[in-house]
Amino acid sequence: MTTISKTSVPMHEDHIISVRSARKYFPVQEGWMRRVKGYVKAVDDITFDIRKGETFGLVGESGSGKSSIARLILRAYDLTGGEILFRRADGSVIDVSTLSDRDLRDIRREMQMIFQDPYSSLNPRMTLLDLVGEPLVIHGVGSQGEIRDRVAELLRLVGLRPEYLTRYPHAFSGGQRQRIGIARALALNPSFIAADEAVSALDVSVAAQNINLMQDLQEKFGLTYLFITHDLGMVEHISDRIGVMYLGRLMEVGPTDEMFAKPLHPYTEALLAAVPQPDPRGNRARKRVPLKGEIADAMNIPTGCPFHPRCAYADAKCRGEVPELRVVKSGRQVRCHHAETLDLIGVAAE
Amino acid sequence: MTDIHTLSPETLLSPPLAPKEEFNADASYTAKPRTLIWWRFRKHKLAVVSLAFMVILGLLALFADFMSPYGPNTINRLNTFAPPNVVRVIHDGALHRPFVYPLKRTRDPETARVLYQEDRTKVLPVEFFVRGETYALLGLVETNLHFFGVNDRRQQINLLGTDSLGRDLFTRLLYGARVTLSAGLIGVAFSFVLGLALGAISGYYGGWLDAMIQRLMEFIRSIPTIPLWMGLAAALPIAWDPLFVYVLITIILSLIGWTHLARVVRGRFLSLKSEDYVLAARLAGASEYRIVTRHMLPAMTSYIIAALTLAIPEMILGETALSFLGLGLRPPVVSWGVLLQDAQNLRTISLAPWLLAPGIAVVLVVLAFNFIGDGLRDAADPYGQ
Amino acid sequence: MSETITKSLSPMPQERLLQLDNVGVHFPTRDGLVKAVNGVSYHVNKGEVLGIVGESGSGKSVTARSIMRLQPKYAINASGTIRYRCKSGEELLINEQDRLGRTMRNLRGNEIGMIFQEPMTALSPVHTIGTQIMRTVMLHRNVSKAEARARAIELLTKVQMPRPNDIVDRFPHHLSGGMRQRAMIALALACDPALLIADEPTTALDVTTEAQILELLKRLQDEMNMAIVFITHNFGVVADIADRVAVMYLGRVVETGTVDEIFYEPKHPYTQALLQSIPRLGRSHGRRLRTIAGMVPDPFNVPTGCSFHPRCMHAVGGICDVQTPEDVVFASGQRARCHFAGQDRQAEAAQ
Amino acid sequence: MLSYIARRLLWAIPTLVFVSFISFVIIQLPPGDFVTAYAAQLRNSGDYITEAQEALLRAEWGLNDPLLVQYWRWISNIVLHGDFGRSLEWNAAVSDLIWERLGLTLAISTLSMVFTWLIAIPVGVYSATRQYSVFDYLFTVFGFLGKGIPDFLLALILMWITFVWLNMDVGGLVSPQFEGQPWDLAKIGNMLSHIWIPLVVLATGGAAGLIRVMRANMLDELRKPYVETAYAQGFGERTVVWRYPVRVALNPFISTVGWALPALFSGDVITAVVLNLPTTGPLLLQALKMQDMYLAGSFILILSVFTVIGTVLSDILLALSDPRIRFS
Repeated sequence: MTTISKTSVPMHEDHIISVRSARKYFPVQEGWMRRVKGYVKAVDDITFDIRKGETFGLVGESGSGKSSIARLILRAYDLTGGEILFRRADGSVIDVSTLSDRDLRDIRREMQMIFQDPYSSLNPRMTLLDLVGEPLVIHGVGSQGEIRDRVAELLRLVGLRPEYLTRYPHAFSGGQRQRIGIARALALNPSFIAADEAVSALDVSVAAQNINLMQDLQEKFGLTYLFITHDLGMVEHISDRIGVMYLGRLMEVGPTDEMFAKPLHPYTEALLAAVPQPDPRGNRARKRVPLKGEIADAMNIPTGCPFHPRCAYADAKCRGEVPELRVVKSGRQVRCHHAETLDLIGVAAE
Repeated sequence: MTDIHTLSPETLLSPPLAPKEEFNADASYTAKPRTLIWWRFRKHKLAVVSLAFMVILGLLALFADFMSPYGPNTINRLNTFAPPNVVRVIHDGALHRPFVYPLKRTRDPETARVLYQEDRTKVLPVEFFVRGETYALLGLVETNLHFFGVNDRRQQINLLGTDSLGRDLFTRLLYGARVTLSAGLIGVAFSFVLGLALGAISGYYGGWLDAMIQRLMEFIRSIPTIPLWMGLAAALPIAWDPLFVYVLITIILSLIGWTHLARVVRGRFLSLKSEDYVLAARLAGASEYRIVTRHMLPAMTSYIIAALTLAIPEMILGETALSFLGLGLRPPVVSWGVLLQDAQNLRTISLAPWLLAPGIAVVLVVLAFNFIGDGLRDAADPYGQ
Repeated sequence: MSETITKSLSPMPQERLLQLDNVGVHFPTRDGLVKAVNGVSYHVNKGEVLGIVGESGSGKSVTARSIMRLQPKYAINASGTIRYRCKSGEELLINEQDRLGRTMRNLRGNEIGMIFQEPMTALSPVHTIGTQIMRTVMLHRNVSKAEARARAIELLTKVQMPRPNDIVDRFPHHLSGGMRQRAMIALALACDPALLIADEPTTALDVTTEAQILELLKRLQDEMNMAIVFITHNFGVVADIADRVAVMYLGRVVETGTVDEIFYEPKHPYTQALLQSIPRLGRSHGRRLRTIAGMVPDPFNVPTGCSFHPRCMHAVGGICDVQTPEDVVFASGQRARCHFAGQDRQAEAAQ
Repeated sequence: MLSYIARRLLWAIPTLVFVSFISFVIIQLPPGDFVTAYAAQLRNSGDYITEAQEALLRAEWGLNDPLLVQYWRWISNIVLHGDFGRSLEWNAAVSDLIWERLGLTLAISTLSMVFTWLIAIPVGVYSATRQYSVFDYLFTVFGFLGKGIPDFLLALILMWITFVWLNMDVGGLVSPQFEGQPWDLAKIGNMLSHIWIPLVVLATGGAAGLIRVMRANMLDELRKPYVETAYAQGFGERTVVWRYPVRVALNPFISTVGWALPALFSGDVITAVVLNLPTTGPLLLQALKMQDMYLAGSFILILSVFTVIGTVLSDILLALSDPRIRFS
């Protein structure tokens, strides 16, 4: 197994994931013989790290490429370019994007995913025992009896009765199914879990239950989460650090508190301003100016800064030059030419 | 549904009136997918009746030699175009064991045609387990036992009448069912193999392979079915062994039918490929083989079975039509299409309308398969809304 | 006939546009009768935005559809009255009308407009935006085709559609989600309705587009002095747009009040619990979310007494699980359907 | 749009080449060839030709050439000269034999298709909007029966019924006494008394299937939110149903319009044999049985060409009627 990819700077020892200049272009095919007529740059030059034991939040509008990143890290897609480093439990570092199929299987014990749709992510034709036990069976962990015990334990862990082993998913509500998905993801004791819109499909009261469960599990097992969502309230609640995506690029990365209190990128500011708060007086006091226009077509990304057509602060430089993601203050990165000069408004912490 | 009890601290302070946890053991929660499909299928009354009908017909066809009173090619010159016998239970106003009236033959002085009339004075009781022609049951046991018949050497029981050579139509119908039904099943099996293979490749791998297969299917669909069948069937030399011709005919039928199946299979594969649970299995480290066999195939089987069931009647209709036209199976093979050849001519039909009986059988079987297919299709996804 | 019934009801106040009293809508299904809406009462005054919030299965959409008489044919209107004040000033008993009759048809699209959750599928895919608006205008107003087209362009301009002259001839699939929702709004406003029913109009949209649509609705509501019934499951959205709020749970309105009352002085334990379970920007980082125990019961087994009692931290045995609570009306006009609404022990717990 | 049509038409060319090749291969499939059959025919009439003469004939007609050469000769004659070759059995140019019959086939097919549509669309819409009503059940039963009864059986039964009850033989296009007579009112009247059977047979088979398709499409469409939107605009039920969902539900229908024609051609073959109509069907059957290769091959080719044209036509119609398809 390759320990370290040839080009890269060594990984910081606190980091568990290091995404470096990752790119994913999907070909757009057309016509009768599937001619490629262009590329959708779902992920373009993305670089960020996730620290061990933290929750890294990824926010952005639909089509910003946030789900693709999770799938790239887990190698559900192959990278078009760049590399993704992962620190294994034994401390060795591997490049996920170049792993062979056999090594990949091995690595999947350590990284798992929780899906958005609790209905389509569980095979309706399998019992809980088969569903939650499948990763164990695949990796040949234990005898049948041991697997059964382990599944029962996992179910108990996520707050489901072990007697449910023989049931099929259709016997459960959306929130419960999401817990089954969590139990399945935990089966092999992973160190890293990507949660893709894990609570977006649930009702408010149930979402809160599951978020609490995820936090408890993180504490208990020292898990690292990549938490992907479009809900800024939720991402603020759960994340230690946050990345903001727009049109396949990271616009800003930083610690949650600092970023939300004082964003560095106009897009972050606009996103925060757009969130309607359950606070009528606050809403009336806040003069909200909605962001104009809509996210561009991913096949036709604007030149220069991709956000410039919607940005209130854009000038000629923004139209012409693509800004780099750069460190502005310690721990904060931003992809904006004018980050230093802008004085942007966030949400005041209470 | 069921109750939740979380390990979150605040729910340790559970609401004062929260219901005591009860283990709600609804049978449907633990029922296997197959069971759920069967429960749903059961609600489709017509389909269930049709299924029963087909099972009975299948058994009749399988044991045709035992169930029929005569041999399929036994000629009786004295009994041509005999009308069907009616099985009765009342004789002279009194209840009687099942019987038929014997037929009296007279000759029309002008047309010299034989006319039949029931002789109401005599009774010909229907006997069970009678001795008759010798045959090999299932090709194994040599016997001459027949399920029913009459003990009279001069009289016959012809439930559906006889044809121009005096052969018993009921007997021939049962033997014909063997050929016609099996032609449908074998034809579907051929197109299933083709359709499944190409549809799966197309849907699973996608890309240019998919594009190629799609184009191929378009080509095949641009060929008018019946003329093509006719052309291919006409190309089969008369001299060939009837059994061989039979296999070739089913292959010809399936050549057209597979495109529909391939489309169904491809569509299922495409939609399943994008299901989250398939990705979930992949992320759990499942091999391609496991993903296909454990996750994709089980989810498609019920759809494929429904599509197959709906394809069988097409094959049966195809065989019947070809044989009817004289391009498919030929005598001495007995199939429903071959039997219907006798009913091509208006004069014959008006003389012996019972010769259309195989046509009725075709209609019933086609309808039955359609109903079963409909029922299966409705039940195929027991987890849908 | 409708007159005699109207007489037995006390007339609506002049400023009242719409009033629902004890409305019940049931659906017979294979597994039993679903009481989707079970005695809902609320009202909307002229030019006011009433927000209706609730989790899935609370019956908020079904109630809104019964205002338009748009429920499926097999729905049973089990109880209650729906009254609407027409532009002429007359009171109309909507629940007495034939769902396909002339009166309802005149009301729909003309006096009451409606916009839906899925802008992707709520517009006809085979007609241009212009055609769809023009047809509605020509249905309710005696205008020529050219006038209707001019009106369509005017409406598209009004909803701030970019390039209205071009969009008018486009098909819905050419537009983005936000633009489709704008087209939908233009369609609903075609005949200057006095009431707009908006059923989760921003749920399928991104936050930034949602903010645009909310701003647009607020501005249009102001300009046209139109009343809006705004249905959503998002408390933030309701806080942003509504003047008054009705909170629904399991086919009932559990609490109504002004938006400030609901958000700052909720009286019903369900409202209180729900508000605490929402993460808020700038407030909740690192804190644990409060949750509501259990989950929404399935509609076939609605709990007895107060339907919230199995999940309520303040439920009292012998009362909450037996008696169906009535509205407790507060001096301000706020109402809560709870046996103990406004009583101390509950206020404490809410802290 | 234009480029779409152009692409679609271009695509039809390889399809046509493929189809014509298949047709040619099919007619070459039977063992022996034209000369073998010719010699056999001569022997039957008491005449004979020597092996040398046979070889000479083979050389003259180029039957020893490779398949591709023969194919090229056959197809180039058709394309360049409109020459479909000669029929052995009829001893006449194929083109003389088929055009009149093709015309009649086309007339019967078109008429029955019009009937099919006139029946199927309103009935399908009715069944969907009044789901589970008495008439919906009746139409469903009709649909199943229509699907279950083979065309030829229906034709036989209708013929038999008219023969028994009206004592009329409705086989053939006209009664025997009119055959070869010039067309006059009496003959046309006689033809009308015959032609209804093939029309009923073909239209029943087609309508039964289409009713079910239309009903299913409509049920899908009626559930879509845009129907609710239309109601919310204040349109009456009839307007809503016919203007919106019917318009969308017809799209898959339109895509079958081009298919319907060749399908009817195909269906017509068997019906026409039973009813003894002077259309293409019986001639094709006869040609196939007699291994009359050029005649049979030309038939299959022409029918296939109709199918390909029909498909192209459908695709273009579909693109015109459904704006969503145009640019994809």
